[in-house]
Amino acid sequence: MKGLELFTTVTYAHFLFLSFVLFALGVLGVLLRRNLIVVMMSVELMLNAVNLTFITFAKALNQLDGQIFVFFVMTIAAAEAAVGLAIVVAIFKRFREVNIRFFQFLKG
Amino acid sequence: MGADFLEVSLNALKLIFFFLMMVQMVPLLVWLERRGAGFIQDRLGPNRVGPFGLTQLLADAVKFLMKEEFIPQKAVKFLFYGAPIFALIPASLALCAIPFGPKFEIPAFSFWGRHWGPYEFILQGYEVGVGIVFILAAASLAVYSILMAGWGSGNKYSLLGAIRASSQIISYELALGLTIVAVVLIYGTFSLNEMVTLQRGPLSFEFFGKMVTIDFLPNWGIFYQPIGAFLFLAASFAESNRLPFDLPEGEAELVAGFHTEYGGFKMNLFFIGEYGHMIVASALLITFYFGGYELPFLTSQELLAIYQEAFGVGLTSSLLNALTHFAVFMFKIFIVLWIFIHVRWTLPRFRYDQLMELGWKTMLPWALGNLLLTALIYVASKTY
Amino acid sequence: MSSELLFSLLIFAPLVGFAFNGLLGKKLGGHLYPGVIASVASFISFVASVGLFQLVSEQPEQAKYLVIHAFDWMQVGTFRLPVQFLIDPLSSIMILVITGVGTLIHIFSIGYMAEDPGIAKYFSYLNFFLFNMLILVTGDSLPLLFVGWEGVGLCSYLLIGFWYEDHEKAEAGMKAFIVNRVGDAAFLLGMFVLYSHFGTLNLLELNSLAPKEAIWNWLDPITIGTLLLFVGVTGKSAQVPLYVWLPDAMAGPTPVSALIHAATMVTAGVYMMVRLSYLYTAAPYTMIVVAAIGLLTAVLAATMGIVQWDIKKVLAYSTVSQLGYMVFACGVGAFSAAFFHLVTHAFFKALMFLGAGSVIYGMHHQQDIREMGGLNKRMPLTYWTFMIGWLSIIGLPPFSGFFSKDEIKWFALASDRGGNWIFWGLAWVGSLLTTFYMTRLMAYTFWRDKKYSADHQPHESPWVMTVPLMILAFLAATGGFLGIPHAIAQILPGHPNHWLEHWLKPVISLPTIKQGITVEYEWLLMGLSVVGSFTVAMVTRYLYLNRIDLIDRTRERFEVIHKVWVHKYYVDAFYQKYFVENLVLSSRDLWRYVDVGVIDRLVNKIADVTKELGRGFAWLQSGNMQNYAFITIIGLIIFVLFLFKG
Amino acid sequence: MPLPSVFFLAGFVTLFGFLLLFVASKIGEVVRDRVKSETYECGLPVEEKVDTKISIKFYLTAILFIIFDIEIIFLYPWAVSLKEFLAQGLGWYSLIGVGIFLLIFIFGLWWEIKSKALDWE
Amino acid sequence: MVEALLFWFLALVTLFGAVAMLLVPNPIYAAMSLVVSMIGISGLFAFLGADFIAGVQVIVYAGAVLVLFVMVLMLFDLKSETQAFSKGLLSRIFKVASVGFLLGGLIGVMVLEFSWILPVFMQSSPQWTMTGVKKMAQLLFTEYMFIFQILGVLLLVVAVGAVALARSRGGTHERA
Repeated sequence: MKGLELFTTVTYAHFLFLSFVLFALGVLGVLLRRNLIVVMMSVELMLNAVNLTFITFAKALNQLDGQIFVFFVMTIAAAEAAVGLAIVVAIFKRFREVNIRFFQFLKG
Repeated sequence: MGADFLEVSLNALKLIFFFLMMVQMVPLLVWLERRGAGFIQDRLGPNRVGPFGLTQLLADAVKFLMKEEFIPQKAVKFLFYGAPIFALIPASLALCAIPFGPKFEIPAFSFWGRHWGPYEFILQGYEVGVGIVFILAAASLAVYSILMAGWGSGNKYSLLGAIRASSQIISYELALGLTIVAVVLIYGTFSLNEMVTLQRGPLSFEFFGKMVTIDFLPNWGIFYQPIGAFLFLAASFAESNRLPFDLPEGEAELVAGFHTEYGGFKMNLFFIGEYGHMIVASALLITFYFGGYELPFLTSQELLAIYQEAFGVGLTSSLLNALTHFAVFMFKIFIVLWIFIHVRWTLPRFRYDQLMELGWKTMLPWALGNLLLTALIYVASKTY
Repeated sequence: MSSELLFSLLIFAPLVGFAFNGLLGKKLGGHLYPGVIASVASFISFVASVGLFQLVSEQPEQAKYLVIHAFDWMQVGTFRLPVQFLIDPLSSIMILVITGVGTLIHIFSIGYMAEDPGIAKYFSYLNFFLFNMLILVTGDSLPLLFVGWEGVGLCSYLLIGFWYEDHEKAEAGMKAFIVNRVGDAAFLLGMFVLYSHFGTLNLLELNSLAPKEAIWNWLDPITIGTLLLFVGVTGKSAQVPLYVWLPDAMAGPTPVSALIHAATMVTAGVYMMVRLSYLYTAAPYTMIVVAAIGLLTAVLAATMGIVQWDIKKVLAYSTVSQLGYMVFACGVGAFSAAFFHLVTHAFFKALMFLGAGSVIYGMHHQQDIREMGGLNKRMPLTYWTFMIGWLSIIGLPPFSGFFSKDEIKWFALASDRGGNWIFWGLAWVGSLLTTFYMTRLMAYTFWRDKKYSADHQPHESPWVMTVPLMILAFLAATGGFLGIPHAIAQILPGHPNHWLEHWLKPVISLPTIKQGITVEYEWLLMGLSVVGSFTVAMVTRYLYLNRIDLIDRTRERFEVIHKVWVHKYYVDAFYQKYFVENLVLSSRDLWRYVDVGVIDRLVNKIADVTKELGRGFAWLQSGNMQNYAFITIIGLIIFVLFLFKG
Repeated sequence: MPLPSVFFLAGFVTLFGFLLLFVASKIGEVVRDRVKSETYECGLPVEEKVDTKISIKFYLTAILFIIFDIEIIFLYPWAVSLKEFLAQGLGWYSLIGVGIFLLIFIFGLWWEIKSKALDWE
Repeated sequence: MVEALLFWFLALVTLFGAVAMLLVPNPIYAAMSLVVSMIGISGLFAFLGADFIAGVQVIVYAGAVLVLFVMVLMLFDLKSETQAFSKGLLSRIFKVASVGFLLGGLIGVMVLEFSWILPVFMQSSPQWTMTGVKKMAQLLFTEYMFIFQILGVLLLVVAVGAVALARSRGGTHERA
């Protein structure tokens, strides 16, 4: 598989590649962004990248367990977002700060 | 989208047709609303332009187009312009997933020296397997246009209105979702087309091992889900920001909600979006509870047979059949839309706290109860 | 109903009762609810065991058991430990006894513990005990049995120290616990030995794998394993030399003594040996040890029982003595007789303990028999039921004790697995001693003139306490008909066979009668026992009621022996001097030199090093989440690199 | 899912809206005015700092919406395949399983109502 | 060919959203870019035949989670982020380089495993979709029933915890 065929035929590897790239972008967001809320969004992106791999493998292996796991991951992600944002907002209300560097003072 | 050029282009035309239909229904509805309001309030309403004032809205549209394109200083230009455009998308995506009529066939023919077809078309933008989920997903995007508008205007009243509107929409989405779960439970499918198919013929169901058939009633969902239908109607009022739930636009408190700063054609697009939601809601109500495009006592196959007897098997009869059902569906939709309009001019508006508490403390528990009851009766009647 | 359902009822009813009383009992308030709930739970369990018994009896003769598989506990290599339960003739009788007697004792406790503030706790423990005991007797492998074994030990500890405000009582609980640990350690070792030899710990498999021929070898793993298990038995079933905890265990509430320290838990060791009868018969040296220890216990405990003044202590030594009989019976291979005695003993000893409880209750918690007397008038129901227990334990026909004890004595002589005249003689003497001290107890408690002060008017117990007494009295009176001796059966119309022996035949190893011992011997032994017991009872009664001076004089004459008996052969003192004190001393030395000198220094050093290291690495915990994430990512990269290898 | 159709439609709608707005902006007469382009806040002078004191309730509503929304979504697969469960004789099993889930759901709702998290004073 | 076009379109949309989220300084725009990315991923799910999951993806992520994000960002006016990225050129280079290394490693592993280079065929007939959903439901409510219940409890805990947190005034110490 080479040349133009790489673009005209879609393979599972394409999806995996895409999900790797998305994951890497999410990691970069986590590592580089300073706004805590954006960091949380980057985490969501990472989770989605993993979801994409799950779905790809579910299709490739013809097993629906992957889809169920995506379901679960979504639930966890939503729960994480709800609680995480609640914490961020609680801190923001008090300290007016969402910079991730600020949170290092919480290490105790 | 299709196997060959013709099918692809026909399908594309179909989609455009459905979208334009939605857009074109808006002036009609506004006219209906204003005339209706007039009659309800013992006035005449618009009656000067054209017969019965029917072309009034055409004139309005022209006026909208002529308006000055205006943008406030503090607005975020991208969001400010994006919001009204984006407002159209959820409604049109959802509308195109609703079946408006049965399938019709174009038999094979030769044209331009090659063979085409046969084709099978359906009076529906596109057929989605997980229809309801698709529509819910599309509808859940509607919040963004509101938030974009509210934030993009750079006006705190707009923002306040946007937050209130989106809070309201998501609150009622829960009750709506639960009601739909009960519907899904009854039909056992997500596909709207299948739902319509299942509602054909006289009312008949299996009840504790016996088949019960009631000939004088159609097999419509309303008879299985009476509470659900009412809850759905109420929730869709709130979802489409209609009175008595039009709090986001409460003039007294919020000037005009999230579109305070909007005017001219942008405002018109919001209008189209909102009426589009209304149309989608009524179409869904019809599809879930009132038999979709089907006639009450005559299934589409029977009607097709009648047509085929009269016009012979072929394009004519199947197209006629489809168009008849399209008309039936539109008729039903207009009845529901009239209910929307009528309610608007009958009931007073809620206060915001009442609205939210109604959503969370009344609608949600009722929808839950409805679901539990449905599930219990369903399982019990099928196992014993 | 399926066996699974019945079995879960059996097991979970007490567990639910335990949880309910333990969690909510105190909240409910009232002194009635916890008892009623616990009793109902126990009764449900009893009903379930009746059902299981029925199911077992419906099984075909070749496979007369039910196996209930719950789940797999663990699997380590080839060692697979399923949590599986076995209901066979043996355990079906056992669960009947446990739940039946247990229910009666629960009901009795409603009255006895009515005034206690910790009643909910009490009943939750009691239910939990039932649960563990049921696990013990139904578990189909030694580890599972051991789970129940430890569980009942825990409950016993909790219930002995139930009134933990009293320091002595709390210590009694600890003593029971610690002494049992010695036995349990040996039990575990025995399990290891058996597993390494047989490769399984399943009870049925162990029995079927046991060699058919006896192995006369002290160093054979079977001998060692069974001996080690037997050390566990001496702990749990209070045999010499580990019996010392049982008399102290009387610190607990009396119904507890009845249930745990007489009827059920202490018989667990006997049950275990009966369970592994084929294994034990394969190890004749073990059998000799078992028989000797059992007989020694039976006689020594009886002698100590003679000099006790506490009504419960007397019964406790009697229990130790009777347990000695059971163990002895196992030792001579008469497992069915041992089990028979286990059942009848459960009836009459529970009866007597509950009777004692009733007396204590009536006497306003007075336990010294010297302060009693003349209670037969004030507490007629208690008196008559106690009387049946007495008749039963001294072995007068047709009460149950006669049948079971006589069978043991018969096998003491006639078993081809080591029966002889010496065994029989000692057993006979032991039974006469039993008669003596039990009659003494009767005389002091009931027959003598009243000794209590006027402001301590004893009163009859309420019906929740007397009804269980009456039911148990009925059982103690008739329980013996489960196993009518062959000699008697031959002259009875219809020749009823020894039902229990017949019932147990599929699961346990039965002894054969020695050559040359005929039915006439059996009649002779029976006669000697009955006549001996009767005479001793009459003489004792006469002496204690009319010629108490003779008793006193005898005591003064044999002051030395008396002193030895009162001091329990100085066993406790011995332990105190050579184990406990040494332990304390050596612990102190250990603490002083090893702990402070070596370990503490080492630990401090490690702590210092860690602190230094921590200071060095502290920059890593900067609180900057992005750095943490970065470190995680580096870990991920390393993981990905590993993927390349595979 | 007929993805091409969906994206075609979405694209068409966007284009449509964009074109209309473009045309409107070309046709309409534009009169720039400083006051007109100020933020309209009922004619009152605009306060510079938009220090929105918006009730925390809105945000709480959104959080609770997420949670309940997911719980409802979990019901969809069950509802749609209840017929299949019944056919396999798993009707009651699945109903009880979902019933427990719904009980937890109802308990959550009840708690929210009781703790006045849903009250708008 | 249509499939390839569709895939590349979706992939570009997704990547565009993700990159925009990473680079746009204003968090509100970042959130909206993430919405675009989510919709793209949902499309990819649908491409892979998981239509129901695709719908749920939009409903949950775009319709609920990110609405919450956007709402919070708007409510608390968090747009005034002076510095979008963390400081330190060296550490930034180091981080980007290691992420690149990670990506390279992942792709390397995938390339070594040739079995994934198989063409994907889209299946989109409505009946096929519904069968897939029902199969998934069968699995979810039998094999994964316990996890499903646990998630119910988790959501309850989250609901309670979020309410408690939202009401708290934030922090336990006095403001330094």
